[in-house]
Amino acid sequence: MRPHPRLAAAALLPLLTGCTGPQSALDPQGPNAASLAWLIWTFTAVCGLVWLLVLLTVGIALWRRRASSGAADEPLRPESATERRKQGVVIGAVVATVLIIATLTLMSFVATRSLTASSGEPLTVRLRGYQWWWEVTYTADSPDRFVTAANEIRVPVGRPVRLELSSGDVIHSFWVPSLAGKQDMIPGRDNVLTFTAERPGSYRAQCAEFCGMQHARMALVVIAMAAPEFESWLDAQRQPAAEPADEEQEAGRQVATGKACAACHTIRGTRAAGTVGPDLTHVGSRQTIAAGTLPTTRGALGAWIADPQTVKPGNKMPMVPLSADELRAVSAYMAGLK
Amino acid sequence: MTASTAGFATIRQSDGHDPSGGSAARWGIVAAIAASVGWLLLSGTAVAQESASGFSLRLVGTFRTDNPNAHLAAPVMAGGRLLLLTPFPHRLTALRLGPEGLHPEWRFTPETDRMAEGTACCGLGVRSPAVAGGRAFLNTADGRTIALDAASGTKIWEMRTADRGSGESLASSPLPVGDKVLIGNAGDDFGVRGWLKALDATSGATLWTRYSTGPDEDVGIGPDFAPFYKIARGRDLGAATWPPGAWERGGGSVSGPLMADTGLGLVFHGTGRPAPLNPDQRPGENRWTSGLFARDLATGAARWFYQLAPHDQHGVSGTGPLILADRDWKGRARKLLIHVGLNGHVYVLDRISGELLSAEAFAPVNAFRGGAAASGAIAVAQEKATRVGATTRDVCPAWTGATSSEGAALSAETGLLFIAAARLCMDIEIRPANYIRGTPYLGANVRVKGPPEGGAGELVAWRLDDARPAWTVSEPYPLLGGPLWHPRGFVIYGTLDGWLKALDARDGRLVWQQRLASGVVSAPMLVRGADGAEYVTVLAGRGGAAGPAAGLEADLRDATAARGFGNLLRGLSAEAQPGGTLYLFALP
Amino acid sequence: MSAASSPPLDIDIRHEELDGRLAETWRTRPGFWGALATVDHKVIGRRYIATAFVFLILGGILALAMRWQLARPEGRLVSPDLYNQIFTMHGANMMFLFAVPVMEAMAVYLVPLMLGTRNIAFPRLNAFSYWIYLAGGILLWVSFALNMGPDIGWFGYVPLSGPQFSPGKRADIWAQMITFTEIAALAVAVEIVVTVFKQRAPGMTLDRIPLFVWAMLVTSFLVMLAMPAIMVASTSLILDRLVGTHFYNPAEGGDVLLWQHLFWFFGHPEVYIIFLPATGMISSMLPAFVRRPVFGYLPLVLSMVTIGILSFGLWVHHMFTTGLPRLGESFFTASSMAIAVPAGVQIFCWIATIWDGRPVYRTPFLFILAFFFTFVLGGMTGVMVASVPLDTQVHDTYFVVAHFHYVLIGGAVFPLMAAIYFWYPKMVGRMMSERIGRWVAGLTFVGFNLAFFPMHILGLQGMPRRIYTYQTDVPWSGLNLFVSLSTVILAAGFLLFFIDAVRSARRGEPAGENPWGAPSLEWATTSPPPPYNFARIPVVTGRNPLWDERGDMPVASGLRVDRRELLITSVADAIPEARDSSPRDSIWPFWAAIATSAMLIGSIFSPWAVVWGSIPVAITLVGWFWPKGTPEDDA
Amino acid sequence: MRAVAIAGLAALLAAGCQREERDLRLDPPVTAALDQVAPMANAVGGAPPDVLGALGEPYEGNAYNLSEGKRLYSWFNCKGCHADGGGASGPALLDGWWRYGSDPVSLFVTLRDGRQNGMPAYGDKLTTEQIWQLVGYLRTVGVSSASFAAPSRNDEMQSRPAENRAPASAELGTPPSR
Repeated sequence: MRPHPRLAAAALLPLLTGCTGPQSALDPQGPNAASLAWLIWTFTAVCGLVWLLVLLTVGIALWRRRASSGAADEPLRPESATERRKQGVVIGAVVATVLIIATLTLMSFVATRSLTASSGEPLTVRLRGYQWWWEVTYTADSPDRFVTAANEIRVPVGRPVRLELSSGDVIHSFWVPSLAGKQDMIPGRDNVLTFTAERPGSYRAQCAEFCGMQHARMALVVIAMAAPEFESWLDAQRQPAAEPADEEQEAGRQVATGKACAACHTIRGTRAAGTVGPDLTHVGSRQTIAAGTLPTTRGALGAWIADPQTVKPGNKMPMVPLSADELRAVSAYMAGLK
Repeated sequence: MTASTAGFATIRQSDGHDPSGGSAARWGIVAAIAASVGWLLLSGTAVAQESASGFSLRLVGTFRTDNPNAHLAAPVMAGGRLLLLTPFPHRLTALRLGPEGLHPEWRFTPETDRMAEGTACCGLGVRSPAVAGGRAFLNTADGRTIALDAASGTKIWEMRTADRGSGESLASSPLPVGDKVLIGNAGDDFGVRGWLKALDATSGATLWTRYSTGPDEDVGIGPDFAPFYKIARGRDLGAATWPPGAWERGGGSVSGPLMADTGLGLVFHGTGRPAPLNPDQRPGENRWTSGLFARDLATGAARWFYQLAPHDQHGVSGTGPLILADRDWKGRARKLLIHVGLNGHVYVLDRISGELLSAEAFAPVNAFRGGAAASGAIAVAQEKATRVGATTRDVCPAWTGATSSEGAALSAETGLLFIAAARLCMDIEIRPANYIRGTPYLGANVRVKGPPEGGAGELVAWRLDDARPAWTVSEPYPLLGGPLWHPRGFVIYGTLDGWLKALDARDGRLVWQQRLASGVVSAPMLVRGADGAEYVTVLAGRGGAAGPAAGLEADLRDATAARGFGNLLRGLSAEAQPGGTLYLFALP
Repeated sequence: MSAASSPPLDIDIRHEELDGRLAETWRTRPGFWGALATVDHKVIGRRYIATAFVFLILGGILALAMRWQLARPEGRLVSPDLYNQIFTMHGANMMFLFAVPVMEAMAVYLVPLMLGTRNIAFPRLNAFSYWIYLAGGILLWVSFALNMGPDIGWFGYVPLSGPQFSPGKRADIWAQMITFTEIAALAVAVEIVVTVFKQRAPGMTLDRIPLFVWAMLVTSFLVMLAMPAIMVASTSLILDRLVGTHFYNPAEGGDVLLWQHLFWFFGHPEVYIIFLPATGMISSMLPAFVRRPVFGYLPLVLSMVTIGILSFGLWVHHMFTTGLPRLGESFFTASSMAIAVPAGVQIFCWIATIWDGRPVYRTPFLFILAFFFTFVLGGMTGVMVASVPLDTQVHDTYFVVAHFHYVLIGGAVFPLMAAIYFWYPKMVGRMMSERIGRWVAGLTFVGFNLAFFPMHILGLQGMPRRIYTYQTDVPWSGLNLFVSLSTVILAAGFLLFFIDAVRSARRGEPAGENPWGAPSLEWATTSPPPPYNFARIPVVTGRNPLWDERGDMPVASGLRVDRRELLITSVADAIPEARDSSPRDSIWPFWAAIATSAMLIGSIFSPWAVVWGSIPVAITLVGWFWPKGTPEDDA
Repeated sequence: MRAVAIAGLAALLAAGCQREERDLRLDPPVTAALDQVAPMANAVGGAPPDVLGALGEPYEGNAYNLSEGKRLYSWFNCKGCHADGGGASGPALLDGWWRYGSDPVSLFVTLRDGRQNGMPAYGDKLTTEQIWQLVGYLRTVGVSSASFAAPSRNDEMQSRPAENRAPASAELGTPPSR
């Protein structure tokens, strides 16, 4: 736990870091998040002003000069005239409160209405939460063009995305602050979240409802791409898994389809068709593995496969005993599944 | 006939033993008596039978199989011998029959792969062998097709036609046509891919294989394919109506009867349900599962297809009984294909064009709304649609089907279709299914139950022409075997609780019944013995679609035991024991 | 009351003798068993308060552990499993074992004194309540020590807390701990309502009741209406887990959102169960430090009642992201915002009270000022989270963590600290140190704001709640480190406070009857008060009895001294109606609590424990209510 | 009475420690040792690995391991053949009388290597630890007296009393709709 100079510097500038970041509600990248950010700033301004006014009044009440009357310790007996005057002021303050509250309520109501409205033919993506990863299914007009992936959502810029949220076990909550507010994924219920990304980029999302031991490591990335790029990416995802490029990868495929891996994971185009773990057909093309825990590199894949319970204690992937060669081969194969 | 009709009248007044007409309490007493009589019968010393009409089948012989599994295969005649194929591990016994009873002549015991017990369909039972050209062809539960010399039992060839390791098995009878033998596979529960194969009858070599899912080339869809309904037209629908790769393990097995019309040069077969049961894991119409194919007998090329349940949510497949009939339909002579659907409807199709002429329910159905005949597609009732993680209650019919694949017989001249019906409903909860090769690929929890009004079984006499029942006889347990219609005007069928019954075909009145040693899940057969006399054979031995729930192994405290039958059959085990016995009755 | 053997009445006895006679009648017997058997509301109240503060310390240590873990990304101080237990324990402990009990404990101690009566109503139930509370607390903490601590969050959402996803007994322990604390809280609530309605000093009409008592009255009604919801919820959870019922199983027709509705129907009033007593404390303390009666007695009472009623109408704002119908959500936005109005009325009345008062800057007043600063800020963020669209961004983030700590620490703990400094002399007889007190106020105020304000920003930066760690690729490490360091300041403040409290018990300056020159009745007796509270029952003629009566206070008399008697007065006008006996000490409430605890703990493991366990409970209850032939026990 | 209550409580709590431990990662040598069962010649019965005892029988009374076993039971399709213990194409498990032995070693061998009459081998689909978790779970299915650590019901359709309610002691219901 060596102190890190950059962290210390960041600690001194808390307010400067407040507005940006890959997962910030105040760094909106889509109309929904933008109107929410505007709402946050407005509420903050109004509420902050009220707060300052109240404190100012308390300050004045404390330090204003008073006519000294009577013994210092003797309790005052309020005069009815001043009491009545104060009564008027208090009533005025209450009326002002009511007005402010009513205005804020109305604003929030209008904002709700505008969030639910969207224009254009949306891209429908099914997102299903599991302990502790996300299954992403891109729908299409024909089921054979559906794509099932995991822990990463790619969306075209400028087109509304309709996320159909569900859960396979406990309650999760999908939250990508840069693009939209959060929406829960509840067993036995179907929720929908619609958002649009306005600029290309990758936006971090995270599970926002406590869902068990690895709640902290249940993140995903929303990657917004230009529409044509997105379409070609989606076409690539529709293809079965890439053939091994060399002998090592071929050996890796033998391991992946012959060992316990295949009982949980699908690699389309091979015998591996398990459905209880994430689809690995194009795992090498994703930015992260294990729901945002590690970057997708060959080394990280190796570390993860070798000992998942140390990287992410409690997750449902067991430590499958592999020899060093098998481990090298299978991580090479996985990294090659672009 | 007149005399027996008079006899019927006396039954109704004097006899309290009629289970369909009697009160529940009376029936209970009778069942108790019969159970003890059944026990006596097991020890081979006495036979209980009841007849007040003078009509009576006379028991002339029995043959014990010593096999506890589902005896689905009614024996077939081959050159004066009865060929009896007992369930897995199989043994084929040739029995000579005559007035003095049944006498084994020779036995054939195929090699067996005991591991098939874990994957074989239908309670380890296989439907009857087929005999043609002096050869007997049989399918085994561990995936072999074997040709024998029907006279001597000498093996001619043996082929491994189904891949046991993937959960594939064989369940239906082979269909020898000309120089070919057609066979279909089973294994929807394991996510196998359904196929129909043509083997060379002489060598056993595979001539062609036509799959139920996948690209057109695999399915045998080519220029000759002309389905009546537009919905079935398109390129590679067997793959395009599935998520990527899902058709490779998409079910659609050909585990029902195969029916050939040599005149038209067509073979008709149903396809099984899509796999897994979880419809969420296979969005799309899931062609060509849960439907009916007409294929060219010579090439296997598809001619037409009618899908009974696109995107089948309730697991009712298209493997019900198929009957060919040339009849007058609405004033026009037509070649009909009658399909008694496991989804509880009698379908009447034009077997040349594949046009649906009628589809009406013969069993309790609430999962579908009517109107199939008009649009060509059945509509799922929204309130009975299934959902992941939620239990849809009281869905009728149950996924085990409203009848079984030999569950219907047609009386052509009267236009009555006799259906051994299972009036079943289910509570079904869709769960995620994990695909591991060679292990079940199901994705649902199911409790099967009878309809609320009682009577889980029924023998239905169905008037084909106006699509409604003429009469019905209620049974406490689902009928999993089939009826035998005899031209002399009676219907014979066996029940799961071990009764063999004969009804008057005109009004369904019970004319005779007898307690057997076990429940019946096969159809009684009419055979002509070497002496020229007619006999009725009945094979008792519980199992079948109910699986081990009807046998010894299931523990019925689990409501989902034995595909959900556990829930229904609590209380049955006291009434009839498993174990196979073949009965031979002489007709009066 | 026959003339022949006329019982000794207080009017017949000389003043000097009276104290001795009353003390003999009301005292707690010495020794271990006497301590277990006591039903004196002051003894039980002190125990209750001390126990609650012990739980505060334990919960605070957990908070420090969490801050240590979160100070750096990828922290490795605790495992995820332990962290989940820790944050669950922290929340459950602070809500169920500290905040609610400590407020009720203050009431147990103060309400009878403020009302001028000799003991709380149902004193044996009061003793039972404490033992049950203690047992619940011990159950939770012993389980935690044995690695059986609940790990499902203090809200215990199903299905995570349900039978499938929480193996073992962790969730059951949490659910049953709730049963313990709710039994205790319901018992106290009933006692307070009856005490307030029937045992007020003569002349204390409804509009003369001290505001803290009003607050506790409203709170007690909240407790009685809200707590059953959570008991139903937690009991059905245990049934689901143990017996296999399907209350929360969507596959068999149950509903997971049912839990959230039930929980928050309790959970939101819970906040006001904690906050209302604190506002009552402010209203009761403020006059002493601005040297004038509180402004707006009636609006203050009405706003407390309004808050109490409204608090049942806004539970859904905890569920804005669950996808409920939009119209319903808008309604709950409106009601959640509306509660700001009565809260505002209170603030305005207090400011108006200060306006032309003469501020006396003693430690309790400093805490009251800290309360203004923090609570109003927490209220403002409360308005923000009440907005549905805004809540979708901040719900379940550190913004909410900051918000409710501002409300709960700013709105309840600061007033509580003020109250401890204020009433400590009454309870102990000695003053706490003013010098240390100023340090405590300063450190806690600064430490609190430095620790919790940045959490608002962290929340907006996307940091979710209840995460055991975060990765280096998110820019949260700087603020988290800052927060964690600031926690040390806050902890130092609390440490000083506890040191001072312990030290002052021995070495503090003697306090005298009324060290603050405060107006309410509890200051009309000695510090600490005698077992019988008042030698003669005071008669009240105004809202501020000790200020209104310049000379001696009028008293009522005619109560017997040879047995425990108190005066029953009418509900509205407090006109004396009857003398009633008050139960003597009894060991049976203790045994009953032991038996009940055994039954409740056993019922985690087997439903039959309810059957077998109710036998000892019945025996102890028979002992509790066994008639002794003396009128006071028959009563 | 109090002494008994305290002693009982202490016993419960002591049992709690072992029951609630969540050992998420076994060291590879331990896993390898767990694989060292010594079955009898007919592959029924035999000596369990020594390491089990050294670990404190973690698959007998540990709630977390048992619940993991229950999860694996449905994830790996045991349900498809054995239903919820009632059996289907595979034999019933509820009665606790099993073809190839119901002791841990027999079960372990059954799961790992499969059995001749159709039980597939799971040795290449599950890790050794997972097989032991399943063994522990299966042994809670066929018992007629429940343990406190046994799993409770799943959020699924009701099929029978859950493992913590001793399903094997359940009464057989009456047949519906007769």
